[in-house]
Amino acid sequence: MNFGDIHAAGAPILMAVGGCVVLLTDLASKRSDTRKFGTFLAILFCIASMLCSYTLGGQLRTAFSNGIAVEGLVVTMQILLAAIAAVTIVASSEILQSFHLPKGEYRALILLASAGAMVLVQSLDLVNAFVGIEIMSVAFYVLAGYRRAQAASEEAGAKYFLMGAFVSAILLFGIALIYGSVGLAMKANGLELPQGYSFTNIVTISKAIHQVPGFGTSPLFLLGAVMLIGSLMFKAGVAPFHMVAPDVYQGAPAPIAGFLATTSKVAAFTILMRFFTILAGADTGAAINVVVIGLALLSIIVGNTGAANQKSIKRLFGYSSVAHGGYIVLGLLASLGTESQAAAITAVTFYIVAYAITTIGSFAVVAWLGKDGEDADAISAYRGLGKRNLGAAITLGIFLLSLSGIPLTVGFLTKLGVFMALLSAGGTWVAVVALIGSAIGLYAYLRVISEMFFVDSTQQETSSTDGASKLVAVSAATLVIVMGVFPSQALLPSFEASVTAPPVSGDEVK
Amino acid sequence: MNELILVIVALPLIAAVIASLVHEKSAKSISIIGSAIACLLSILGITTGGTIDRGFHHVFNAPWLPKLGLMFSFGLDGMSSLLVLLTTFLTVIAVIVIPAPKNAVRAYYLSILVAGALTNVAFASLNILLFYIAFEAALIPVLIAIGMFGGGDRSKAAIQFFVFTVIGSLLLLSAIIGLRIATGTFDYLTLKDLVAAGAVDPSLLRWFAIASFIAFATKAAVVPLHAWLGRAYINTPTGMLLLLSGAMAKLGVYGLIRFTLPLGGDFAESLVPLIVTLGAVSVVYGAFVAAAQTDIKAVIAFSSISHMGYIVIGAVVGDDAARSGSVLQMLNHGITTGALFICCDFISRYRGSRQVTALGGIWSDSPLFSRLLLLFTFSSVALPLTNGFVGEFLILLGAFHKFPYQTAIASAGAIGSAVYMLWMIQRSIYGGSKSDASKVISLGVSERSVLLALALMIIGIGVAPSPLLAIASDNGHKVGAAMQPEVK
Amino acid sequence: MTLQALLSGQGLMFLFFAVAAIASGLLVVILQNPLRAALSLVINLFSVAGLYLSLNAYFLATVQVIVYAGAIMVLFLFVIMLLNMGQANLNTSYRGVRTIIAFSSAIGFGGLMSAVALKGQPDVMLPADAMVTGSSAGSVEGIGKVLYNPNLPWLFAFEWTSFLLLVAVIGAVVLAGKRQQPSEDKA
Amino acid sequence: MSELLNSPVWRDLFVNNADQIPWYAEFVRSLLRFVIALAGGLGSVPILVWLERRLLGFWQGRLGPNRVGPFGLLQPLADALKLMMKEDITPTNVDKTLYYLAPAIALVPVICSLTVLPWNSSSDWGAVAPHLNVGILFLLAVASIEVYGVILAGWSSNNKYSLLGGLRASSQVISYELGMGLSIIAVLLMTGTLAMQELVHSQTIATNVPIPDSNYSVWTQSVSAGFWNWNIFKLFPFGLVAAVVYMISMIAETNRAPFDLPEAETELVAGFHTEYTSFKFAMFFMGEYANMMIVSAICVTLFLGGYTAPWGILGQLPASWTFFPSSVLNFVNHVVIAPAWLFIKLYTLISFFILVRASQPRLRYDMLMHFGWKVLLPTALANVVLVATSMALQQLFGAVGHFIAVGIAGCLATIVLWVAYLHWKARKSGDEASRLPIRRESVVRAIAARMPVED
Repeated sequence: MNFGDIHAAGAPILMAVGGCVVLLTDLASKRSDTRKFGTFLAILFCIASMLCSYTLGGQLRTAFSNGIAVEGLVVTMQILLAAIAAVTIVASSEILQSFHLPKGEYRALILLASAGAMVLVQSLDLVNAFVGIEIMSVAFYVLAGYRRAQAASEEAGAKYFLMGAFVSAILLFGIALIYGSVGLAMKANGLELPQGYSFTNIVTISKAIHQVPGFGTSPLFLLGAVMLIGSLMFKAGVAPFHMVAPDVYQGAPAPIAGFLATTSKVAAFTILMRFFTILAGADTGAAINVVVIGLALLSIIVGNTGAANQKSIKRLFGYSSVAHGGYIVLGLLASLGTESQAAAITAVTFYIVAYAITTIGSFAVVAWLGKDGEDADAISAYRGLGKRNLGAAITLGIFLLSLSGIPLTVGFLTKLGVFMALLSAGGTWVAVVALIGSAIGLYAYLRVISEMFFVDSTQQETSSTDGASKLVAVSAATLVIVMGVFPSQALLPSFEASVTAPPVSGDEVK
Repeated sequence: MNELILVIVALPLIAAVIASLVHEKSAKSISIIGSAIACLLSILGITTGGTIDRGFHHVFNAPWLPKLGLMFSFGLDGMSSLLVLLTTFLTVIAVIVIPAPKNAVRAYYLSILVAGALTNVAFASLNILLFYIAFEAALIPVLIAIGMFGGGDRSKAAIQFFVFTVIGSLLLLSAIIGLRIATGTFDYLTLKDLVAAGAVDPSLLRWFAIASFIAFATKAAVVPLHAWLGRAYINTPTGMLLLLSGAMAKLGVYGLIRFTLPLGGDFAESLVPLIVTLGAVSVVYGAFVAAAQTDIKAVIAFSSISHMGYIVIGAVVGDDAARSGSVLQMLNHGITTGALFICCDFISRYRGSRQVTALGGIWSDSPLFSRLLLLFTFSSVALPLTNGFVGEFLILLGAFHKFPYQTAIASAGAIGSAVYMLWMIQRSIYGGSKSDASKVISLGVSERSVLLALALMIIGIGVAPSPLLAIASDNGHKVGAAMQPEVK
Repeated sequence: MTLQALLSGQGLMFLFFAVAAIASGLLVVILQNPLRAALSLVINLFSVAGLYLSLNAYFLATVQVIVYAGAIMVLFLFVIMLLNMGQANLNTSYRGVRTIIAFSSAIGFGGLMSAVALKGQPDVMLPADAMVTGSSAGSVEGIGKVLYNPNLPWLFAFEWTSFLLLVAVIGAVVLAGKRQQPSEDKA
Repeated sequence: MSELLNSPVWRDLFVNNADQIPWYAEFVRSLLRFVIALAGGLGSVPILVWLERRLLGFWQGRLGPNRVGPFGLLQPLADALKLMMKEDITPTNVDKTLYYLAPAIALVPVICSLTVLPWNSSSDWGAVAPHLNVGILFLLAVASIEVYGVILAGWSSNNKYSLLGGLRASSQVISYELGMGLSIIAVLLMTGTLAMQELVHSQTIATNVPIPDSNYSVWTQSVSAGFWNWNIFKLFPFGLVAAVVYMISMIAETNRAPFDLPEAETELVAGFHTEYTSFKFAMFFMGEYANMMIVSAICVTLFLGGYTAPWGILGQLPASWTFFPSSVLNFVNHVVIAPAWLFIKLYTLISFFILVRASQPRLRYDMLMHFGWKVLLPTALANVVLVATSMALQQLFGAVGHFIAVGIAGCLATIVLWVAYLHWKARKSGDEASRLPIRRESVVRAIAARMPVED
């Protein structure tokens, strides 16, 4: 352990330290002071974390006895996570104010959840990943139920907690099975555990997969892998583990919902990407493919049909997140092919970034249009919005078009990338089913657009005071368009790096 | 000069942005200026050359997203330059002659100008992904125009229109991606060469043919895929309807000629009888449905199905004369139907109704307008000496010796169209007014000059079609050379 | 695991505690009275502690008892008693279809696990000498040396676990603390 | 005689090293050790009862039991007989399984914890299980499950007083276990071991001396070893703080006055064991007293040098007394002197507890919890940190390091006391009503309202 190690793990450490500092500052100062200062401090730490990630550059480096690995992909995701945290903290000031919720704890939880997500993102060892995912999830449970005065929020928190705890157990069980199977296989075949690596290290697993004949199809490993994949998919809100997602997003206040929806996806899909890269080209039989295809298609269908007839826009976004999770899983599926792997990883990375921006923006609009911190949740509240508040309507319209994947928004390019990777991996019929799902989803988003622009209403002008959410929403909408038109220019340089530096594979063990 | 098409596209967009920023009063004039200059420039597109590559002139290439294979890749041939001209022209008259809705002037002009520009991108694009993006993105302004400024049933119409066309184009997208993965390029000309050389997997081409046919047929409202058209056309505000029916629907036929047939391989050829049959069915079906309408806008809308049926037949039939007729007819249909829709808009604006049962007496009240309307109707039913006759005649002529039965049925449709159009005119123009609120349709200078210009064009093309036909047929020959359809 | 391995002292211990763990775990789910369910959970935790013992992990075993059986489950019972839940049985609507689903999925999962256990390929089976039996591995010293060694991968996870606890503490305070009065905030 | 002593069976049973004997010999040894422990542990109970009653009488200016036997020595026996003879009543509405189980659960862990308490330094005969390297953790684990007996008794009795007693007991025990555990951790940091005998040895200067004619070696206390090496005086004042925290927690753990809220007669009619009679009550009774003895024994072991003498010279017969055979010397040292010191310390400590009981009023419940969580726990926690600091600083700077740590501790204590004083002053000037524990009352009322009234 040296400075390099600390630097590599610096982004989550800064976030966590930030969480503690914000908490203590809140404790030490009078309530009225903390509003701006706390936000300022939290954002400062987010920026510090981003800078720390940025200075790592795109090349691969491992740290903490190969417990973590940082490369372009991870740097991108860490910066994204820090940005999401910062934006969420900015956007939720109104809600905190109008509901008299404890602010210091809120900011601390957001920072710590981000820290957990970052640990998950950068971990190379599944044990670290588990700790990271738990930090993130526990913070999520609390955030989902943060507005205790409201039954829906409390219910969201409770449901999320129950399901999440259950899934964590499955995740741990899966990791244990992988540990056992890898250990047994390596011992039985006389393979040495590389110095400083553990049996749960992805590199070790990769070594076992690629060097032990028949290991990829051994039932112990497959069961473990499927449990791992399944539970990570739950954390990302993919069907059939999606049941809580709409409830949670509806129950939680809008900025929190945006935070939950994006951070969980970013983190879970990144570690899945890493896990899938070692499965690529390995003889794992059809099991994992079947599971992944099934999950992807199911969530695309379920998400899109579920979104089609919602009365609550946050539920709609919840189902939409399920559907988009499905598309991302399709990209992951493509990353299982050795040929299409690079393209798939680029596509998935881009998809995640774009999805995060769009979703944060959408929920910010919901908060923006809310009154007294109460979200504008009912879709009927959007009737005739184009006449009342054209700016908000256009902003939300942009997000909806992006979610449905219409060209000139970033949503189109993301879907394009995923489909290209998928088709080059040979998943033609999968793509066709996914396209049908998209068409269904189109209707869902269009309904809201139609309510906003095409239907007259007698509702009064809503005068919102939530300037922060407005700022977030409008900048996100701008990003959606800019990235839709000039993606290469708008993205961070490290995104390019993530394309050039593939994640760690088994070859580097030797 | 190669940047010409960029200028043609960019000018309306710039005008649109400026118009949406300035005061409402000056929005219209700015829009007119922008689109008019674009229209004049697109005439240059026909008359001038520039870089020539495999039959296309004004070829222009610039990277957009090189990693995805997405390029700003433009080129014009006879067909596309005519269609670009048509689009810019329709944009101009749409802006000039149709007043914007009062509450959202800027949004209205914005949507029209953007729709026109994107349609032009689609027509001029030589990169199929770029084509696709423009093809689909152009739907958004239409969607907004229908939804925000449309008729009573606008919400449903907008959603129906959008969902139908997007589903079609999603299929197209999947096929395009498939081509890209198989060949590594989105470049149209390269793809065409590769397909012609037989270097692409036939099953993929089959999928491309099916998917693109569905996408384009939906756009062109060929019969089983026409369901969106009625409600959409009736509820679309007239200004946008000019573009939608006059230019965008042509994207469907254009796509069939440009993409489905050359890139669809052998399977696309084997689809031709089916397409022709569907075209013939469209002709007859459109005529029947139009005959049953009492709303004159609906009559014109459904007559569009009928006319598009001819155009589709001519486009795919594999005969040079028919194809150049088809291209010409696209132009004609844009002009004629546009003119009819404008008249329809005047009628409903001044008389307060579009129902034939509530009209009548216009002939005596507004003689100039009525005579022009009659001329447009003649053009629509393809009387000789009007433009419609030339195109329709060429199509039927070309198609007849290959698909005699289908052509015969389609010809019967021509008679039908005469029946319902004239019947409609007779009932709505002649006789006494059937409603109390009869008002004189008084045309302003600009409106009068636009209608007169349209009339002149109709007669001009009808009398001397050869210059345009030369451009169109030149194109038809070149495009046709790629596929050599020899149907026995 | 072969039969012979099961019949050794360690194997018998394993067998006993494993059966006890599964049985008590089932009881936790099946029993209608929440207090008894909680007590079954205590037994379950003890059985797991026994499993640790059978693997020579004394430290883990005692900590398991101290933390789970001694502290957490007592709080469980405390809450159950405070809410007087023993009088009313747990939701009895878990009958019929739901029971069938629950049982069939449990049986399915159990079947899956046993299939995996039985189908373990010979070349991936445990060699006799591979089992960690060194007494130092499970001792406090052994665990400490593993957890705090910067040259082993566990230090990172261990340190982050403290943040996990911090998050949990914050969460508990936020969710269970006094509801903030609006007046406090207006200052 | 010497033949018998040298016979293989005898050697197997009593002399040879544990790893050289057959399993049955180990079994017999374990049994014997356990019997010894049981005799020492449960046998103390009547003595303890007698001692308590006599001492209470003494301090309260009464006589105490003095009729049955000389000085009333047989009184505990009479009590026991009375308890056995009484009718065993099982109330109608109790939850029978748990009702019967509860006394056993209360007693069994106490007996279990006897197994690791060392009574001499022999590596085979020093305790029932002298080799357990997590001995102190085992004690904590066992102590932590004792509370189940109380909880279940309170619950299964189906009586609101019992239930409240059970609730109080559980919350109290859990609260004070934390302080207790942390004070023990401070000791563990100082000594660096978890094994009970090693804990004792670390408090004395001892050498490992081989025993002639056997494979044994024993820890022998050096003459210069003395009470200043006990943990209670180690790293002064941190060891003392730990000891005080431990002692307070230990009283609370055993539910004795002034922390006997769970069975407060005036409030709860004896709390959780209201419904218990006869032998089942006796089990609770026995468990409580045995537990008292055990926590005291732990205290002695951890802080007061265990079975070693407060002065080395009193620790054993000197080896120079060669007119005794070494085995006799050994026997006396291990079987007489070491346990004797243990018991002397033990009973002194217990007498101190009895004094506390006699002199201190019972705490109010909220004060009890307040004290446990807000005073004891932070103190113990700070103590652990300071012990660690001191040890780290000593590694860096030698003995000076400890004084730096003490300085830090002094500063901390000053600050904390100052803040506490300010709070106290502010509170005193503020309204009295804010001090009243509203929440507790409402909780009690809520529980009382929910309890079904059985008639």
